[in-house]
Amino acid sequence: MQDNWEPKIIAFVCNWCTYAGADLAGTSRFKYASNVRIIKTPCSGRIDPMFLVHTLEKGADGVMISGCHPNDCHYNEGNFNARRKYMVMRALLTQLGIDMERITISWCSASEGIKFANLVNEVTEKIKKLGPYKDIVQLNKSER
Amino acid sequence: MADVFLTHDKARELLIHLSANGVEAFGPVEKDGIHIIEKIHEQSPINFDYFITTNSIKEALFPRYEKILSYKISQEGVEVEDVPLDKSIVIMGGHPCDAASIPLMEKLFGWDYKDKFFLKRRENSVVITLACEEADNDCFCTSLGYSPRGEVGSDILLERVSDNGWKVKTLTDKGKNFAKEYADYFQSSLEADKKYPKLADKDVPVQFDPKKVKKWIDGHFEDSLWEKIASNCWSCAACTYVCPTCHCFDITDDATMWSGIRTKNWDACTLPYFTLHASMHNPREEHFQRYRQRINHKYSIYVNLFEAVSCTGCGRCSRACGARVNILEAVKMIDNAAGGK
Amino acid sequence: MSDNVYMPYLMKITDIRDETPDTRTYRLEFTNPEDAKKFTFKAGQFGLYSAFGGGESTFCVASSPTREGYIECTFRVMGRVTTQLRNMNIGDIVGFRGPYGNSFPIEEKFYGKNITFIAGGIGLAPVRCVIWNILDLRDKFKDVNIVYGARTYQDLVYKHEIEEWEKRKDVNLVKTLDPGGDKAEYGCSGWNGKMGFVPTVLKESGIKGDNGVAVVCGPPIMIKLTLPVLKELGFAEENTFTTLENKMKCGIGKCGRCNVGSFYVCKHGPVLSAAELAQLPDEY
Amino acid sequence: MEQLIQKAKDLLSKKEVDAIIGYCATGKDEAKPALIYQAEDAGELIFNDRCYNNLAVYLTRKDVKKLKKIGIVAKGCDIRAIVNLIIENQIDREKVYIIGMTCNGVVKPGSKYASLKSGKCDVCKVRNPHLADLVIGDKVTEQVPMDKKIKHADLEEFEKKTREEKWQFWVDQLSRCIRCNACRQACPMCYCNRCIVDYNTPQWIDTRSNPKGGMAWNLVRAYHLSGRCIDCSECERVCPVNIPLMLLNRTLQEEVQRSFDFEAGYDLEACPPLTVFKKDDKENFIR
Repeated sequence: MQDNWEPKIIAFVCNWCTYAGADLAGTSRFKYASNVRIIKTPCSGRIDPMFLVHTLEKGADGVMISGCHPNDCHYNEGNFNARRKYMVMRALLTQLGIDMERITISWCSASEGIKFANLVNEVTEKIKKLGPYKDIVQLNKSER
Repeated sequence: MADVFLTHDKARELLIHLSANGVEAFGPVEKDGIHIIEKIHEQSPINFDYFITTNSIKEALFPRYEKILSYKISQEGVEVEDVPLDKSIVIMGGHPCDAASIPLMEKLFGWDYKDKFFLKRRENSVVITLACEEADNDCFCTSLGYSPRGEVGSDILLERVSDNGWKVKTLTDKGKNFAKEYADYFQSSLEADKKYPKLADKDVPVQFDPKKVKKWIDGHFEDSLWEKIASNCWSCAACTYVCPTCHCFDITDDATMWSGIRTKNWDACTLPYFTLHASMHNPREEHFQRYRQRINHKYSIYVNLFEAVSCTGCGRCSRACGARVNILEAVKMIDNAAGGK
Repeated sequence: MSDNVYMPYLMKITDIRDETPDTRTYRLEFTNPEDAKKFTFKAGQFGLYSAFGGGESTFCVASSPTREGYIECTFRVMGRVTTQLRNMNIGDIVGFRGPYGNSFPIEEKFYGKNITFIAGGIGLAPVRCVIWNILDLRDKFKDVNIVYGARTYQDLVYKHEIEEWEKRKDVNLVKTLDPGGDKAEYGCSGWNGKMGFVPTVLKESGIKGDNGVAVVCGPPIMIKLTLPVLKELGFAEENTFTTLENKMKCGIGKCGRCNVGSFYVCKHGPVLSAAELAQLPDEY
Repeated sequence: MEQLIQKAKDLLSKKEVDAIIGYCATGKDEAKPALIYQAEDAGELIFNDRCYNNLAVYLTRKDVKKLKKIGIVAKGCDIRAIVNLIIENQIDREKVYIIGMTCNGVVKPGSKYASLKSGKCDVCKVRNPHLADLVIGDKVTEQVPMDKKIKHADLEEFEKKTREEKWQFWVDQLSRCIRCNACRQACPMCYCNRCIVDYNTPQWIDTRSNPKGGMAWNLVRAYHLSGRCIDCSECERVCPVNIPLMLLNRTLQEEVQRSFDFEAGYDLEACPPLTVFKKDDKENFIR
């Protein structure tokens, strides 16, 4: 591992709650680790397992997914559907042997700026301990 | 020249030795109950006791995907780099029906524009073929003029004489040089076993006449027989990907923002979107049209272009097909139809 | 040049013209003057243009071989490659592999004849190459007719060139839109051309086939309907040319996509006469 | 068998159906799918323990969909596929005439007449067809009661592996994938007009058969089948390179059964589990 290695974490967040929450964290000047790159999606229901696999494949070390709390969805039921999708997604990725420690799923509302900031810090610490993610990246190396 | 022999153990050692010394060695590997020709590594479970490998040796010369160029993009522009092809290749383990495909593919890849990727690999390769010991109902190499002990395309032919060894027959200069270079692995005597008679041509009966088949195909592009032949085809590409002579490919890029590679990878005429135009018009919309293209290409188009049938009668496509579309049955149906005229 | 047949020339975009909202024309010049010196092509040939990172795509060369030093290509944004090409700017580098395929037999068959061009939509691109080729050598030919149609006003490509041809005394231009294509929402104000489908308009245009050569290009359905009309007008099948555009990946007869029976569009085509087309199985 | 042929003849000659999808012999000791359009061809139909193909896959093929009404010879497992196609609005119940066959399990000839490698028949609950217009064959005893929750032995075995072992296992298996799409084309549930791998804007899945592409493709396919896979094992059977695909599919089957109490292909009134939700679905993994 390089000495100055810093984890790269991609966060897929829902536009209506968590993104606003992250905004709040910023405007209230809560400090959180700069390792996270936020990608805004319309709804947590938009997030597909391909997003996860792609981000890990392109060199991310951890992925966060975050949306509105149940009953708070801007589209009424997006996160309820998402919850079921995540359930099977987790089972599938676990079975494939993809490190689930690196994937964090959370609900985080627009008012929970502190929760988001803390979560990011916590995840960053965890990924730092786990080290860089190499499994999928190594698949690329077997080019003929 | 005195007879030379090779044992299975020595062959295994030889392949592993070659792969450890920078040669791309391909051999039959047993995995989950099937035999596959693949690149040998130190730990590969090489096994020569099989009837026929699931895939063909084409993978060694025309890989599933291969880099054809790489590029770097910068503020100043684009830099394109060629791919060097200098590794020597040794392929051991195909049957004569595999080896026979090499001269066929050579015709296409050398047609006008020379595709160096196939031709260079072909030039750098030594093909060691195992003569067939058995045949099943799907085999029909003799109908196309090949033989279970055929020498077309091989550099060395191995004929089984005992449980654990072959008699070596060097066919080309390349083969002779190879045998000389690795003489340590070959031996001058081996106890032969009577129970290994050679499979003769007559054990694989001739079942149709490719000339008649071509004639029928040329005159019957629109015929209800095509629909009947392929009625249960579900348009996957298993048949083409295991075929030793199917050579269709796709060219795609794999890139990040600033660098990338362009690859040539297998594609198949049986897949629904193979010929889809950008305008969404698809000339081969229906499953039977695509299967017709496959047979047509092998038995008529290839003959028109290169005066050879692009099929070696290995029967792999029939064995791989989950819907039991059988190329031999299909061609026999055509042959019957042609006979009626 | 290396022995790798898949190696493209590098070309720089020197001019961009937006033909329609989703169609663009690029003018491309070789970055390497050596390549430029060696490079020649004929009307009707095509090439594979690559957006590095996206892949390769096949279009014809839309500029005339009589205009040297550059080539032009016109494409519609449809998939991955064309989307990426579309996002490029002047000065960016694209790859070009070619020229491939045969060409229109201009010297052998076109000299001294009346030439009729029939094109639909973006099918004008390959025809435009021949049109300029012929207009640049105008005195070698007799009458020049151009029948061009598109679905809507918006879909007409090379609008300024159409105007130029319209003004020329030595060109008879008939332009048409499919019924309903002249609405204001398509950016049309006062259509002065015809209304109707290309085959119908052609029939009524008064063009005669005697001593004539026709060049047809457009969507497959338009070609299929236009050929009988041309026959009716008296064009000989041997003197009616079209260019087939099947999906291609390699352009050099290897990848096995573009064939219609034993006819490999990339090697035996793309240009062929109606007489040859009639011999092919109906699979294009 | 005579009853089957007779019925098929009747249906075709009375024009009650336009075609019958059934099995016919191959000349070897096998059966192959056949589409029968004429009453006089109905004599070719057979049914035996080699009839392992799931014929429901043809119901969504373009040329078959155009027909007005279609008859299909179906085992219990095939009927599960038909049920799922009906609840996903791919076919109308009125458009299919189901000739249900009682079945004692099918065998794969290649594997020395053992039961299908993936053991689908060992856990079958529908040896007597559960939805049919006509059932042919004597009633057979069910091996597994309908309400029993199934755990496949191979899955149990696999789950003992550590994470690293699992990853290594799948890298080995899936790098072998030649991307022939046989699994997709043989699957009655894979009926999309255009599959996600056939799109290139954006290109989610590498079309090349490299380890990365093989991994992404099989992952997506398994995910898209979650709550829909009806355990017919066709994908695994047709795989030319013997990838144990059912391990993935069954993982998801089990997850869906455990979390949402749903099994695909039994109930015509059910909703696909991933299109609905309950307010109190489990969320113990969410922070």
